[in-house]
Amino acid sequence: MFEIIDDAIDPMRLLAAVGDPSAGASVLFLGTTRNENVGRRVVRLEYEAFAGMATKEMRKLATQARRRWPLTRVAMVHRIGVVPVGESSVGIAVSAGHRTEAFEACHWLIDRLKEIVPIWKKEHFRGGTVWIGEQQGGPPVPATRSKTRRKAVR
Amino acid sequence: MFEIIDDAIDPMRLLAAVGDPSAGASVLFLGTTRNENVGRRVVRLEYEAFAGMATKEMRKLATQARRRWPLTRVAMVHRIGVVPVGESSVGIAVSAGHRTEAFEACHWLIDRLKEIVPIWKKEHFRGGTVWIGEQQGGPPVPATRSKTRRKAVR
Amino acid sequence: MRVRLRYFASLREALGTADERAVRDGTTAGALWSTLVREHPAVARVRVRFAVDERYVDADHVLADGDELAVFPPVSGGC
Amino acid sequence: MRVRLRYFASLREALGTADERAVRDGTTAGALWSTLVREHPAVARVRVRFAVDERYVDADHVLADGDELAVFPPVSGGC
Repeated sequence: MFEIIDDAIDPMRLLAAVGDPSAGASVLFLGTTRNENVGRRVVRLEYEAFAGMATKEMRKLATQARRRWPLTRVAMVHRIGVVPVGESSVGIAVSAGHRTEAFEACHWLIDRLKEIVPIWKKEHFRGGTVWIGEQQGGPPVPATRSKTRRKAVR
Repeated sequence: MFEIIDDAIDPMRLLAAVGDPSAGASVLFLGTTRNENVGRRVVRLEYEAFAGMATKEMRKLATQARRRWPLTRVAMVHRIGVVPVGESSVGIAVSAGHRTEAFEACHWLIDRLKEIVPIWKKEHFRGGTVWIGEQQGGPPVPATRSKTRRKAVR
Repeated sequence: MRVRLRYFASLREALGTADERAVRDGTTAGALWSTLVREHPAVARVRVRFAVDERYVDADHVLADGDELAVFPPVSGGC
Repeated sequence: MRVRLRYFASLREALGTADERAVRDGTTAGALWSTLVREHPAVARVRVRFAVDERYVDADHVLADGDELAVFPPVSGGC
């Protein structure tokens, strides 16, 4: 199960997707919109994906993880569109014979997903918006100047 | 939420127990009866707990984890009685501002739970039973000799 | 003085769920267990831990009248 | 030959969702992007990555007729 979806993530679907009689451990990671980021009051996050490529890249990551660890099953889902505070944007479930592999692989998968899967996050905070990952070199710009954001940030 | 229960673990209850607007990451661990253990065909596991002390020890572990990592919430539940293959005996959920803490603390909690919380597991495998943790010094004994198991194992 | 005993897992199967013993003042958890092992040599091989009133204690913990001494084989919770 | 372009996130906001360009044979992804940056200097600061037909490629990847070149600002999926 490797999906880009536009509604709420169902943790039970992820867990069911990795259930297996040979699995002794399942680890589920949920990444959730939190109400604060580097001192900004976060109102909501908004995600955009290159969906076809994103699911392909998620499958590739799962294949790579299986080469590194003896895993039973892997499932990954990412939500796009608006994700309010307290709701999850990403869910990754990994099952394995033993727990250490499941923990390590799940942690590795979310780290790699953030580095490589073509998904972008726009943070709506109290006072403005910012595309995360592009803010190096300057602070995010208030909403009133958002049309000239790129110049101001440079 | 720190509980010893005698029916199925509900992952959604664990996740709900650690939900919080300030949490950016939730990690859920489920330990599940697998169909094989050190070459034995496992039919079911059976758990027994010193329930009052077990929940106290789980709370203590959560307190220790909070000292080591900045966590938002912790929930732990262990099932007792018969746990068939594919069903979960233990569930631990941890939420935190950021994912690394949530992964590390969840992994640490299950490691420590297995070392310290007064719960015991009897494995029913094809051909016999064994209390896990006591089998050093000899192989588990076939069912037909189970009345003299202790002597035989010595 | 009197001390209640609780057993679990393989010890419960060998010795029963609970027991009660009269012991002398100053008796430690470990000393009481040694007495019990002499009565039930089959449990001698078990590496035990002790808890009094739901807290782990060392073998040299001195028992008090009315204590509940729980004797544990190696724990194996989890999965 | 013709190449389709796809933009995402801040680049989509600056340049639109998609575009199409006529390019010379042998044009690389990086060279085409340089041309586009000259037209739209506001996007010059963005560290970009390229994908052709839904696979990551390097800047020196030579485009073929009918390719879809996707230009990505730094990804930031997850949480």
